[in-house]
Amino acid sequence: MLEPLFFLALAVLTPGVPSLQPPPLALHVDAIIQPDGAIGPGGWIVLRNGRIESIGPAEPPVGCARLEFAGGVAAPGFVDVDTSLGAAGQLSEPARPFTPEVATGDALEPDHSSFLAAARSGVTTVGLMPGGRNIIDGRVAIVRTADDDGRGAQLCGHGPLRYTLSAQAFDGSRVPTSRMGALPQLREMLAKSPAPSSGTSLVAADTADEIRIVIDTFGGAGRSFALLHPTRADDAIELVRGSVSGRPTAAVIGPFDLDTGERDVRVAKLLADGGVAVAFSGGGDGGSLRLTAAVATRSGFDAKAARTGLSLAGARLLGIESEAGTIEAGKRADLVVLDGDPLDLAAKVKLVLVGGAPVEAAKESP
Amino acid sequence: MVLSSHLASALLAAVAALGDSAAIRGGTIVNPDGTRIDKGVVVIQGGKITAVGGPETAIPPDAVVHEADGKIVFPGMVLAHTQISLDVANENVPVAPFVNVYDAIEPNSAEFEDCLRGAIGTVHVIQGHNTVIGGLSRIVRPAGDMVDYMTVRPDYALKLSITPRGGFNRMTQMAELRAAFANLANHIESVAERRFEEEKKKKDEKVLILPEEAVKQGMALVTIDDLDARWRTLWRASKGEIPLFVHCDRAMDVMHGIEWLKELKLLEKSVFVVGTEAFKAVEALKTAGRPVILSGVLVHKESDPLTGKVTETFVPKVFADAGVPFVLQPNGFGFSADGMLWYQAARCVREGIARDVALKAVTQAAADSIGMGDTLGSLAVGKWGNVAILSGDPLDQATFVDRMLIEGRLAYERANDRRLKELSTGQDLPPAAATAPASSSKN
Amino acid sequence: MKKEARPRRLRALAGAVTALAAFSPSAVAQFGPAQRPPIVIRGGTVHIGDGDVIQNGTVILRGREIEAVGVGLTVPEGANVIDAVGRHVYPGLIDVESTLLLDDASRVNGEGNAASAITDALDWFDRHAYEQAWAGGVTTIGIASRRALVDGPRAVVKMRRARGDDAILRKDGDLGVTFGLNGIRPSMRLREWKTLFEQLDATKKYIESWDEYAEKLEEYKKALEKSAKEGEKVAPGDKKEKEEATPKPEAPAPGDGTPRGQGERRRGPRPNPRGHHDHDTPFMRWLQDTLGWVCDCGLPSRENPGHDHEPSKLTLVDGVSFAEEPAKPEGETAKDGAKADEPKKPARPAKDLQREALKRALEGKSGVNVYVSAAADIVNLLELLRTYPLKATITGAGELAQVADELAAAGVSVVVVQSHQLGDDAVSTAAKLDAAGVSIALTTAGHTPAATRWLSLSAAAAVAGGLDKERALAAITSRAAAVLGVADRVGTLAVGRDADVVITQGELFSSTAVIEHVFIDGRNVRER
Amino acid sequence: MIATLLAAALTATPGTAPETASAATPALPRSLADAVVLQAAEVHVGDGTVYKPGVVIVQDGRIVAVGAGLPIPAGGQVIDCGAAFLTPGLVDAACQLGTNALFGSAEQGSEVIPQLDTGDVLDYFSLEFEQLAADGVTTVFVTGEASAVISAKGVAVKTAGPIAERRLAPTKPCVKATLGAETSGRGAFNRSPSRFGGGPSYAIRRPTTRMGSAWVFRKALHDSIAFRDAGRASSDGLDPAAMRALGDVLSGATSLRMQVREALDFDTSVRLADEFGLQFVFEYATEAAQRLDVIAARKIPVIFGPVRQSDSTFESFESATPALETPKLLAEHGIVFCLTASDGSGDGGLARQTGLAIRFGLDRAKALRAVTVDAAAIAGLDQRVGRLAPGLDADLVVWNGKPFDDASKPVLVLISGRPVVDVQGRFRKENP
Repeated sequence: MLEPLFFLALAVLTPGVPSLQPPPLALHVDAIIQPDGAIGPGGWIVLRNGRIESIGPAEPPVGCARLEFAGGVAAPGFVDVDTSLGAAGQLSEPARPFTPEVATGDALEPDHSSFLAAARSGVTTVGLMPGGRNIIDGRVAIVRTADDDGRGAQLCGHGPLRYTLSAQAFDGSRVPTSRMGALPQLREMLAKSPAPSSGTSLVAADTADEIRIVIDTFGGAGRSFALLHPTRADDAIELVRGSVSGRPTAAVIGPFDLDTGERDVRVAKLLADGGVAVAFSGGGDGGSLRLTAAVATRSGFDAKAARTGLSLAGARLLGIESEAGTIEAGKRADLVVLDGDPLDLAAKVKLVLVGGAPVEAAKESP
Repeated sequence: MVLSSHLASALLAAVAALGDSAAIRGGTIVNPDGTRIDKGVVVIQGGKITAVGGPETAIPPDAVVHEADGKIVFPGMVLAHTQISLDVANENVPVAPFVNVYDAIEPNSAEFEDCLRGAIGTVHVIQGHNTVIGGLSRIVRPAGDMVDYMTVRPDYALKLSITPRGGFNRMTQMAELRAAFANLANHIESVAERRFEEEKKKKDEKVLILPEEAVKQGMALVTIDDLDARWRTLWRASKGEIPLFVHCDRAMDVMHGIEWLKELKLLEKSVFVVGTEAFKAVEALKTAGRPVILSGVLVHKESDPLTGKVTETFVPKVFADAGVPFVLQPNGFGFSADGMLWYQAARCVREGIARDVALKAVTQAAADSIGMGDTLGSLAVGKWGNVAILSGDPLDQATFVDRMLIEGRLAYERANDRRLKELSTGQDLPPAAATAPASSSKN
Repeated sequence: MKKEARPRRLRALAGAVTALAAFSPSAVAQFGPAQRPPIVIRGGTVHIGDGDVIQNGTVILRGREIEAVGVGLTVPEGANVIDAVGRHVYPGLIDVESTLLLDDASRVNGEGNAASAITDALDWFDRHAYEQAWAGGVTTIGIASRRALVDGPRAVVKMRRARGDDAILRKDGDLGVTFGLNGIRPSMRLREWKTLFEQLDATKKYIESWDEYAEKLEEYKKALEKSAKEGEKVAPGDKKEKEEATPKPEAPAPGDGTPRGQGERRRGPRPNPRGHHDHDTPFMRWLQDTLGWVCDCGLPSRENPGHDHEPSKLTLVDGVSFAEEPAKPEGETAKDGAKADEPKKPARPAKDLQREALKRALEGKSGVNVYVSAAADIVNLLELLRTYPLKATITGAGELAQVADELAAAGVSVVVVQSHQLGDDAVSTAAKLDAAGVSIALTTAGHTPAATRWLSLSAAAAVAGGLDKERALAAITSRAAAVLGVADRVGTLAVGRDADVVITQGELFSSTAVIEHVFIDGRNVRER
Repeated sequence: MIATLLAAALTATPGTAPETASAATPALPRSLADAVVLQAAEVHVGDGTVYKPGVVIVQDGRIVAVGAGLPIPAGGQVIDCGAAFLTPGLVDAACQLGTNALFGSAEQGSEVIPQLDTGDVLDYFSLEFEQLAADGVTTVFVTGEASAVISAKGVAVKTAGPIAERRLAPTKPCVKATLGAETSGRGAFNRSPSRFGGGPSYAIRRPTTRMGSAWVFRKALHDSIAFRDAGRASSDGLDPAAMRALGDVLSGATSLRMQVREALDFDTSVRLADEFGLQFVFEYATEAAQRLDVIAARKIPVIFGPVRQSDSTFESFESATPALETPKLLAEHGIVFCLTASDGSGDGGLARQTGLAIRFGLDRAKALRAVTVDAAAIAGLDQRVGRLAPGLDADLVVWNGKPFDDASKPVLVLISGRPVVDVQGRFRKENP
């Protein structure tokens, strides 16, 4: 196992030959996670120039570097929408309540060590989320956890706007101090500014009534929107499922750990059962992300939806589903190979590729 | 007790200027068990009821007759557990069996006035729950201006709490309780040993006996005079001479409490003062067969951790359904929403509890819980003459107490209730405009 | 193990139970008679819990016990058969340290000590706690208080809805010793160690004082007998004997720090830390450590540990001290007219419940579980165990792996608080300890009550850290039972053990596994 | 659905009632074949009319007919409530529940916020609504929170039912002004921007005296008049939306309430209203008994309550003292009034307030009227709710005894014809 990896690392990373086009790489695994989250049959995955060239049972073309993983399962690289990885300083601008012009990419520190840790644990793309103290917080930065050389992180675009309608946006220190004061202004802004052609608005709402207000306000304005951490969505589940004036397309849930209350976990399941795509968040840590999915699954969350919740759902929220989120020909080669189902905590990560480049293997413990 | 009772009588007599015999005539006599006598007569002599009957009942010639035409005649209610009139409900010492509400009852408290307006004739004043071992309680009449005169039963019961007091956890609470009784046992043993030796010395004999044996033989020699005030109450309680009012907020406390009280062989002397969640231990309470005093909050709310859905349980109904007699307390005091005893009874009827069960919970059952079931709780020959003359049915919200007799003496008259007039009209009446209620002798 | 050795008090609680009832998942399972039909779990992959796995195995439960485990067993007549083909069968899981059933107030309020009884704080009415356990396949939990440096014994509880003694497997489990409690700074560790040593030393003294008392009592008894025999003839003037008797063995205080000598006055730190003015409180320690403040009240302090202080036998808290009247000095008694020739009555030492608890531990009658995570502290602990004959186990996380070899050499069992940060080194702590030959169990400890439900995920994380699957299973079944001292009852699918069985679809460590049945004492408490 | 529910509700054994109804399927209007007919020993219409026994016919969420001995429509579902009492759903015209108002949901940015909508901070999921519905209160008018001198527009909602159908439109929008210590008292919370954490507080801009409160009120109306006349704000910092909203108050397009507790504030209110030629309603009106003549002469409607003091210790907000006989006195003076429980519910709720009014002398029929017909009229909702009359919403309460008695309670509550609260089922015996 280790030897081909070394070979691969040498082939790809040898600093002396940066200009050389790396040879195509073929990975053989026993199972591949399908776009719908099912565990599909394995085969060869051929990667060329940082992209997935082909997937199938056929022998890879001659000249490929070949890596075979007995018992390996290939999953799309994990996408974690809600992180503050590599943030240099605060990600909130609390002086004013409406800051649509803020973009977290401006606070990104690409060399931050947290990116390597994230990449090692299988997370290949993260959203750098604005702070959550403003009614309009700013724009999410989309960051790949490794650049083409596999060394630092790379900002690769701006994602959706984040809004906050939960209590933390109203602390009494600035006008408006209340939802009552904020909503007329927000409605006016939404009415005046054109809806973005693609992507979705991320709105933090906690209680059932906050969720109702989001549905009324954003749905009413014809916006596509997703809910950030709607912890009490169970109380409003009829509204979330229904289509009074628009419904959330997705929800970001997590992280869960052993202490997470049953009720919070149940909310994830209710949302998914209600047709809302759930993207898990582990705060940028792949282990936490998988624990989140595992806890949800153990509580009855559908396994296929849980697997898409690790990658595709997040990619869609960031508007990068054409590039990432699934293992499909033409997409970027963001891959995780494990020795089992990523939902199973017992499964170990064997290889992580970001844009075709292998992430430095996790240090062997002494 | 007898002495103070007579003193109280003297005072009431002085205030109300009434003789020893009284009769209530013409009203409808209603007892908690549902029996009614129209145009009934209640005769009270020497403080006790000597006759209850129809219009034909003979009235002694010297009796002061209270006409009650069109009124309801009902036994005085019993407030079986309260901190009214205490300025602070708890002494800030976890184990304080030596404190006594005797030193804290404020006779002039307006809350006693409220008792009379609320048809309450007997009040058991006991310290609050925030304790490990609290002090001694006292049963009083809500009328009079010196505690001694008001007293019905002095130094009646001891308060204990199984539920942790502030800052304690359940382990420390139980440890303190056990330690208190263990310390007592140690102390008594040492006293016993000393007494044995003294006894020997008195007879000029040698103490030729092992210490353990000396303790054993000395036990019989220990009397209350060998103990100082710090130990007396607990010692008497440990021997079952004082009832224990045991606070158990949660069901688990009921279980732990019953277990521990059994160990101490004091279960038979215990009255359980429970919180709302204790209804879950209703079977254990039923088996224990001891009186249960419910908290003034009658509804238990609990939210399901999985769904967040709130479940409400009307606590008295659980006890009623299980056939466990219970005693009601007001929630707060005065006639704010649920501050009156009869309002609590009405709430029980509202939730489907039989009327007699609800009425007993503020009369007979309450009297039983303070050991005065033979004396109070209904209008029957031989019982004390605590009688409320009501303007209507005790559970009707338009009903007022018209007159209140305590042991045959007029203690309250609505017609003279200046305070009530002020509240009704919002006018501050000039002092001369109305006379104070008979009970109130304060300025 | 012999079946006859089983406690059977519940057998007496006979009540009619139908065959059907044995299969109904009941929230109020009443544990009934042995006459229930046996339950046969047939065709599954049977994980014994000790490392063995039987393919296509059969487990037969009768009454509260496992009657048989094996391949190709005959189905007894009238048995209820559960088809477990394609299923996995496990022993009921055991969380060594859980806070399920522990009431909230006791998790966060107040303090504890070696005499506190965790069973006083259990909420038998917490229906949700049971459901949580069953949802995770957990049938037995250990419950420990972590409110003091030395806490009272751990209880072991079966998660069936019975109350009190019916559900308690043990209430005299290991004493809990907890380092780094409630955010105590690492710099305070020295103090913790010092306190622990002091408590152990004081307990030794306590034991000695009682031994001494027993001795004196024996002498006294003999003297009495002699005196009774000789009657008035006793020679009054045996000066030498009298003088020897004069230094009356006064009641030694628990924790008396000075060696007892002839006529020496009792000296030593005050034994009862519940006193109203005590230097051994966090606040006083803070004063002493931070400000160098030394109280001149005469009570012992760190700087002045041997200060004179008369211990009080009876002490209540919060400023009300009911000190026992000091025993009259010997001379006084004599003056009071006691005959000089009377045998001297030995004074009985005071009972101290905390010392009693530690006494049991020092005498090897109960174990000690030490919660400790820093490698240096573990080394210290192993050193301590060479001085004091304690039966110790360790619970911890963090730096355990750094001292794996030392732990293995000392033969100490370790309960690993499993990390779930899959990318972290800590995930492999259990695997490393196991590899070094340390006997390990896993727990979710340190988390909220909800955590116990995820015990199997903790074990899965340990597998991700490199631990063998069956060994990970053992760590939450047979090894956990051994650590809790209840291995003769639970933790293994073996004949005569309690019928605690979990049946899953999919392997227990898989997130997609479904826990289909949970049996506790032969009762089906969860069916999905 | 109703039949099963009622049957369950009226049986003696609790806990058998089915789950609360979800949205009923809307039916096409047609003959009365699908109507629900409720029969009860006493049907109280709300205006004093009582049918003994009586019948209420409900179809498609509305009342079709009310009376005694009405012909039962063929095919209609008949529900016999037996000895029970049937009244309209209760209306609280000055409710403060359902907004988490006590936790600062009110906008603190300005003391004049009539342009804002209390509906925006209404928490439809609040358990308080569930409690209100169970208490028999089917409609509430939630007024703006009293921390602003001129507060936000109130909102009228049903206490249960599908969220989309809960909000009612009153005949006129309504804003509330608050005089007296409740607004000026906020000055006590004033704090400067602190060096030790804690941002600047907007409470610092509050008036700190009674005079200040009155001045803020006066100035706002003068500003609004100037705005109206100039077509734009006369000075900086005035919110045009607020000025326009006040213009509606001046023109009478928006109605005005004055929240007043102490007697002297009654006088100030009257004075201010006279200055600007305003009509208004008194809210809370704690010391109304001391100004009966003025109120009667000017025909000012009164929303009275709540009464919460005990016999012995009684303290109300800023020591205003309600006379317990106030409702009786208002009735005697011919003043149009209703009762409110404000933020009270359950045993401090509207039914209990009504019971207390009855205890202190208010006629039973007038008491019912005060919390149904008159409350709906004062809140401008009488076109929809408040009485049992054809065409109005089928908001009904079935009581297990005399309404407002301490020993009786609603056993079934219908809102728009839907059984919304499984009242019997509320108190469930837990499995111990």
